[in-house]
Amino acid sequence: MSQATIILLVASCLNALILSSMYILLGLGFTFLFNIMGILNFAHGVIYMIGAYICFILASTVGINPWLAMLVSIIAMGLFGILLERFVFRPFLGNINLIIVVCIGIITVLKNAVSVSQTYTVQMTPPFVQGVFKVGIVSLSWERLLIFLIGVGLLILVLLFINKTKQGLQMRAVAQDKEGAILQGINVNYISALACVIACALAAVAGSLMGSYLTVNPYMGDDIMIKVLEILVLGGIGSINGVFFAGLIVGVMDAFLPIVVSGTQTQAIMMFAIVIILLFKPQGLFGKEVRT
Amino acid sequence: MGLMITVRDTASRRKNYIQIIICGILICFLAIVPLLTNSPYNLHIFILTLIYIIAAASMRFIMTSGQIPLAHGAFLGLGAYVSGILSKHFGISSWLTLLVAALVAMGVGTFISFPFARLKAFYYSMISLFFGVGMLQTIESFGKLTGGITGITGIPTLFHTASKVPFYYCFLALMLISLFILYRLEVSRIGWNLKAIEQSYLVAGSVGISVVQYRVLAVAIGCFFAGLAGGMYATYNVTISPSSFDMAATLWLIIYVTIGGMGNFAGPIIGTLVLFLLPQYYSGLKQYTPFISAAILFAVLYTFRDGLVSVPGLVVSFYKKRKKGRSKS
Amino acid sequence: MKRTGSTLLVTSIIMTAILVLSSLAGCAKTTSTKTSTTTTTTTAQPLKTYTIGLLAELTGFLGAYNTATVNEAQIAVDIVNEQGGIVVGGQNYLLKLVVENGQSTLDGTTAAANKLIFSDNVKIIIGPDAYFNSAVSGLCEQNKILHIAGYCTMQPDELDASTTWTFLGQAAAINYFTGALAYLKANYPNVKTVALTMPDDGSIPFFGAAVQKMVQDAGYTVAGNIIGYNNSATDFSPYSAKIIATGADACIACSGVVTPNGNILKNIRDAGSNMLFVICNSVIPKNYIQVAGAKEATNVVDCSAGYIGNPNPSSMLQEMIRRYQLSTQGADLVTLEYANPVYELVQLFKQTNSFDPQTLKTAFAGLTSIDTFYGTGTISGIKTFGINQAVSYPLPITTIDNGVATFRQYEPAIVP
Amino acid sequence: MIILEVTGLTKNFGGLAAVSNIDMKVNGGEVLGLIGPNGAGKTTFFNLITGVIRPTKGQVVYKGKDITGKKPHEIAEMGIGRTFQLNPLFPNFTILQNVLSSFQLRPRSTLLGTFFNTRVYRNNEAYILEQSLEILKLVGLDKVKDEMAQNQPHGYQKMLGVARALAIKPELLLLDEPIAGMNPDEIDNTIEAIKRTSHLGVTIILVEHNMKILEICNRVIVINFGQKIVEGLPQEIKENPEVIRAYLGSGHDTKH
Repeated sequence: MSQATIILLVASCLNALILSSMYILLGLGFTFLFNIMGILNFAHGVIYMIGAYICFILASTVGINPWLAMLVSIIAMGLFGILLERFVFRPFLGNINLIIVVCIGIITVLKNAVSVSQTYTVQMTPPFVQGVFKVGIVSLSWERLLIFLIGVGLLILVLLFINKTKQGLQMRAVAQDKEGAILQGINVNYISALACVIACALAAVAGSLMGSYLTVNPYMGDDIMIKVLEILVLGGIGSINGVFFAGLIVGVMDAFLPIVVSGTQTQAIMMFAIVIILLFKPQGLFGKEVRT
Repeated sequence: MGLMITVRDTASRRKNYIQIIICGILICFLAIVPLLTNSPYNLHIFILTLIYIIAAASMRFIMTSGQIPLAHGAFLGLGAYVSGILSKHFGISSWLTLLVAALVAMGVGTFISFPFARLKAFYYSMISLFFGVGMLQTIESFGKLTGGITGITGIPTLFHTASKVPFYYCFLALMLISLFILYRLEVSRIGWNLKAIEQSYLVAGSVGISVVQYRVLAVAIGCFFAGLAGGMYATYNVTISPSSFDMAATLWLIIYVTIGGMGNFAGPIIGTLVLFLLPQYYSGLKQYTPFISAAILFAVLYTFRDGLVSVPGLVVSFYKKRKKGRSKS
Repeated sequence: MKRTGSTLLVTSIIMTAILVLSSLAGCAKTTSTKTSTTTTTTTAQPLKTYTIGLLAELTGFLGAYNTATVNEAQIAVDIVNEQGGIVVGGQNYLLKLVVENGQSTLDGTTAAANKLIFSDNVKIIIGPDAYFNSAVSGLCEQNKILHIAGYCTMQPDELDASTTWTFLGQAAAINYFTGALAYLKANYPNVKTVALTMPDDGSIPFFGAAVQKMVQDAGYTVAGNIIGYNNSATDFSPYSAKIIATGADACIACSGVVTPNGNILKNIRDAGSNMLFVICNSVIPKNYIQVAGAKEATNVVDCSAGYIGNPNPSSMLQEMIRRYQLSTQGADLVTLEYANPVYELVQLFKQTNSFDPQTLKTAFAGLTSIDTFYGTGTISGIKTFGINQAVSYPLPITTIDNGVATFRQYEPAIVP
Repeated sequence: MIILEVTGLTKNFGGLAAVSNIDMKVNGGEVLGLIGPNGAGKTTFFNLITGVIRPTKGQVVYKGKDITGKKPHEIAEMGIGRTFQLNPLFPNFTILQNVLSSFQLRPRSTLLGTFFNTRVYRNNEAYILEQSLEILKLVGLDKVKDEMAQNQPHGYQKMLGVARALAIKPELLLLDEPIAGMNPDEIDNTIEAIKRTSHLGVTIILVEHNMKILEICNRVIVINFGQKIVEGLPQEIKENPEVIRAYLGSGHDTKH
């Protein structure tokens, strides 16, 4: 095996890890919302985009420190999450059609608001870190390492939150059996709000990071949206651990498929791989089977 | 008229006559639209509306069985591409390709829905969503045949005339036939069984309704008409591209159904008409048009959540209440 | 299912109302457009307006970009009007742009073109952008509408022998590539094998094939197949890794927008390779430096939109730059892809002294060169498109090293 | 004659056995009570018989045919009707529509016949209509036939469940807690209706934890923790100490 091939493989493994961490970060929030409130939040991608834009505007137009900007955008999106839960999701709980309509409304407004308000220039959040370092034979930029580290760090935090804190355990209870949780006297609205906040905050983090790694534009959320749905279904409805494996699988596919096939075929192959997996395991890799 | 008519008393039979008369008037009106508007562009909009009414109505038919077909836009696309490719690259008559498109969509829909019909309806929605996106990605990645993201242009049309009037009447006829079939299905026992399954598949099973059979049937019929609409779109619009059959397209179909009103057969028709024709008033606003559309969505959503069809009912009950109030005082 | 009857009754009344209203609105619209067109013939008003149709993707993924390019065209029109408009048949006309939105989809663009032709009744259409011409060229051919495209990706039905009414008024991907290849051939003798990359948006079988042929004709060996990337990918490093693995001396980004190209460049450098990176599309070098980062943007050859470093810009171009920067707080002009056709049209009006599309078309087709914002343009393209109706003009070659862009020279970049 | 025979029926959810190794025989025309405290696995037992869930092991034989693991609608077709303890109906249909849409099997119309509204189909529907009205009389719901099912009091909904089950002309009828949560006179009506039904020659198995049901049973089987404790005549069951323990908790007998 030639030097080039080895480098290619190692580099791709690193890519897979980095991508996975980003996907899991986004998928987690989305899955929370679905498991806890039964909501398919089609606006998740747009929330990610808005998070990126808040960070970008603060950091490059206003000119404050990017880290501070990221913090502000996280807080802002967290608050936005509370509003979202109270005024958008709660009134329509249990009716997926209405939720879809309201999500489309939000998407349309936010996307077009951004694309109308922003003049056409290349828009990019200033880098959080710079420089390159070598790992063995391949070299990696600190920027991407940072994305990976923040991703993993937040995942660990979220896991601790779910498994150790009272709210976290309540969250899992609600995710598994809502009626039961209500009977136990858990305040489902509070838990839902919490889930929304977490989802939006995580999306904001991912957005800010990707905004400095790629560029920001009003349509950056569309592709992410599909990835997130893949992760939800692949991981399995109602399971939180499933997200990690699903995210890993999607990341690996995204990192390795482009090397063998061309761009759009990657997407097609991935989709059909998932469809086939679901044909054999309809409840997802970690979901509980529900038979009629 | 199946279950409903058998339990009809004379009063509701009169209502039935009224319905027929109203529909008659409407059809007559639609028949003279080309005389009312002399701009080909307006006719173009009306023709698209006819096509999307079929799509939305067929989507609602699937939804009555409790399944949400998140690939309906993609099935539209499947129909469009099948008919487009067949008629452009293989020179098959457009009339034939319409039928083929519908049948292909039907077949694929059945194939996809079958493994999931025995599971919770939600799983079908998910798989269909993925299948939909995957199908478009495939279309995009076979550039030679489908023109990739660009799409196909120069598809042979049904009528080789510059005028759009023949298209209008032809598609009006197709729409009326499709709607008639869907309506008959809905009011017959088939439609009622679908509604029964939607309400409780356990009870439905316990009285001998085959849940799997009926769910697949619903999807098959829905996809058939989706494919038909897609074929019509391709052969009328002569250009098709994946981006107009993507997830957003499906979600917009759901919006037509929901804004119009899920509970009533007229729902998708009203919804499509409103959301298709209304934007023509403010299309002058260019890049600001989406905001108006969103505003309309929110307005309807937060005022009458059962859709526009519920408005008359609400009005009637409101006046009844006021009458009561008066008679008391 | 209670009250089905009354519900259906009233709903159908609503339906009828909507239908009536909309159709009436339709009639109203047509009549209004009628009046606007009759103004050009009645001698009531002292000053008349002539309407030109502009197809742009104001929403969708091209939204922000085309909003900018439409502004450029509007500025150009304003300048023309302020200089007294144009005189045709002894009568003074002010130009008026009517813009329709194609929503960044082929179907949307078709609908918009229909609207321009049948509802706005224009005889001249400028645009659209990207690969959407295929939706318009055929229509214009049928209805004898003069169509001046702003860009062209060599998809079928965009511009070929059968579309005699369509002109390419602005440099397209193929121009930028021609310029870059010529410069590469002349100044980098040690480059033997090149890797080609471009967005995988269906243009690979057509534009990609043409490019590959040109590269091979120029005596290079192409390493592997064309590497098509997904424009909306979250991370472009897999593609960079693939490019490096080909072991080519240089990588040519044949087309595509700034985000993917910039990121591929960045990732190639981060992965430790210093191969020559050639970019050929309209985006100005500054943006690549911004996206890739100063350290990573090095050993790059860029053939981009023409007004940068233009030694003797026309007075009109200077005026446009001034106004655009006023309106956008100092942003650079984008690509003038709609402004250039306007500029060319104005010349044609002056030459032919008529608005008749037939005359304009024959005049345009008869020309061998026409003036553009970027300098004198040659009209060519018989070998590439099968018809001699593409305007190409000298394009500036810029090299970028350690984040510093230096203007080298002008390449004729004439499409064969 | 034995109409239903269950041998070694077992269902495990994960580790614990909801139903473990139950044998029983049901004679045609009898009313068999299946009692036991909450969570004893009675409903699971019904779901196993009617094919809603598949048994882990064991088999169910109905009129000599093995129906283990068949689909619910197939089992309904063979003449086994059932009611549900919770949401026993189609909430958005009227009472009459509930019963109408429960006539799936006989008379049955073909899909095409249904679509083209053939004379056969119309005749079937007309016949179904009069049948439904009869059934509603039988269970005493004919006064409210045009009311929305979901707005009805609990007792009515339960009775509607029975009516729906009768619509498939069952030979074996499984009633899941028919009188749970009813007030005394509702209970009396229900018991009357059940008696009337059984006089039509329908075999009935009913699940209850309310001892009051015993008075109409010919035979009673007591289940606890998914196992059959005792089987016998109602009055024997009443004083059986095991049953009392099962109901009043194991702390009870230490007092003696």
